[in-house]
Amino acid sequence: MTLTFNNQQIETDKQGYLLDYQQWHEELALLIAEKEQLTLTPAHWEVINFVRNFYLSYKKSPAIRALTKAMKAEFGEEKANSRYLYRLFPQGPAKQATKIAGLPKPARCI
Amino acid sequence: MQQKSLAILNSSSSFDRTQGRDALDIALIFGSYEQRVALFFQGEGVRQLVNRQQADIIQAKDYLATFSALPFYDVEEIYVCQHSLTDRALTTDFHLDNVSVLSAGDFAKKLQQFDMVLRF
Amino acid sequence: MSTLHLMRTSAYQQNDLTQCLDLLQANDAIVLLDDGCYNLSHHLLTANISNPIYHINEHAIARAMLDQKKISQAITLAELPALFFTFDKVITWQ
Amino acid sequence: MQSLAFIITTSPLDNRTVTSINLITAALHNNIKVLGVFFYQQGVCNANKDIIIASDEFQPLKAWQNLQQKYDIPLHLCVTAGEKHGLIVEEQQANIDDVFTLSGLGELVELSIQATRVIQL
Repeated sequence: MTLTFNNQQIETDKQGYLLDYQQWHEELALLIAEKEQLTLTPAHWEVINFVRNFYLSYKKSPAIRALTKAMKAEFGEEKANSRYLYRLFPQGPAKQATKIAGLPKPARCI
Repeated sequence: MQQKSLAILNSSSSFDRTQGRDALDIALIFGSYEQRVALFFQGEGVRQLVNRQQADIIQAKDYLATFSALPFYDVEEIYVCQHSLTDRALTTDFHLDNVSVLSAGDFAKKLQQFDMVLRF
Repeated sequence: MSTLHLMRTSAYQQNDLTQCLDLLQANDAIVLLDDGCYNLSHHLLTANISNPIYHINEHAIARAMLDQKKISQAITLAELPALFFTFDKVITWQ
Repeated sequence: MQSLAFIITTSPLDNRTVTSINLITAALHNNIKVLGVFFYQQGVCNANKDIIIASDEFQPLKAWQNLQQKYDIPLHLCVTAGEKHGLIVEEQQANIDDVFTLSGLGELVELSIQATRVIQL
């Protein structure tokens, strides 16, 4: 599977996750989000950038609990809950935010 | 939820088969389920803590970087056996903070405090 | 607190037994099964360990291993599950 | 009531797997409740129904099938390990025998909490 961006072919897996996270950039994120039928707001970007930085630091896409706990330290209580995150990413923040952030699909069991 | 405390005894070196990674995944999931989890490093397992390893050079997944995220999974206890370090001429120059270095005797006693032990 | 140690490897090949003995506490016991039965002749065990040692009889016989120094009590694999509950936990060395 | 849960990490070709199956059977014969078996690491290969072993050798899959059918013990397979070992293709149980159930590691947590003792093999 591939995504086409500026006549450039970007490889993805069957579910649309980038095969090489280093190919990611913000405009590509917009394209992936469009396929997910999401219009990105600053609130979405906050999470996407957070998830991406989490991955770059720890080499692991965070599961929901770890994500909320880590976000709590940075953004405070009101954004650090799964209800808030599910409202932004209805298909699941771990699955959807990592996909838009250009990261590998999180392991299903963690 | 009921509680059962888990000690994970790591005895394999950093890139020995998939031992370290598989142990870490278990730690993360037990932590996510709000169970008390501790990581113990004994024997060759202590090599997983050594600072400045570069997994990417040998195309290995850098799962050691994930250790620093353990607090987000509520895994706060990390113990290493001093005797195993000394045996290998290793210092306490680790790639993460909050590692408790215990004498062989204290290491064994600490392990006893847990309900269940899995070894990798 | 007490631990039952299931030893499945030979100390002639790996150092699991050494590590196990480093952790061994007064109320612990060791069960030798599979290749762990080769430890029946190993000096680490024959040199004054006061903890109970068991071995799985059929596993030792299969490997032509004899408990020549009488350091261990032979049990069958069928007797092992009941032992799990007489200790607080079980650690497997493999 | 005393209960056990087992974690199997050894390949079906490893003689230690025979030991594990005999041990689980022995527990059941002694009226010890076995809450489930969780297959992890190489252990997931025990679920591969396409493994062919000469008829004069031990048949691990047959033994697992017997255990599951006779005693109704859940046999859980770690999804991620299953994927890595080629047992799951496009979210389908490609070559996994029917007696096994696909589970996440969360199932291992549940088993661990419930069982009196967890035995890693």
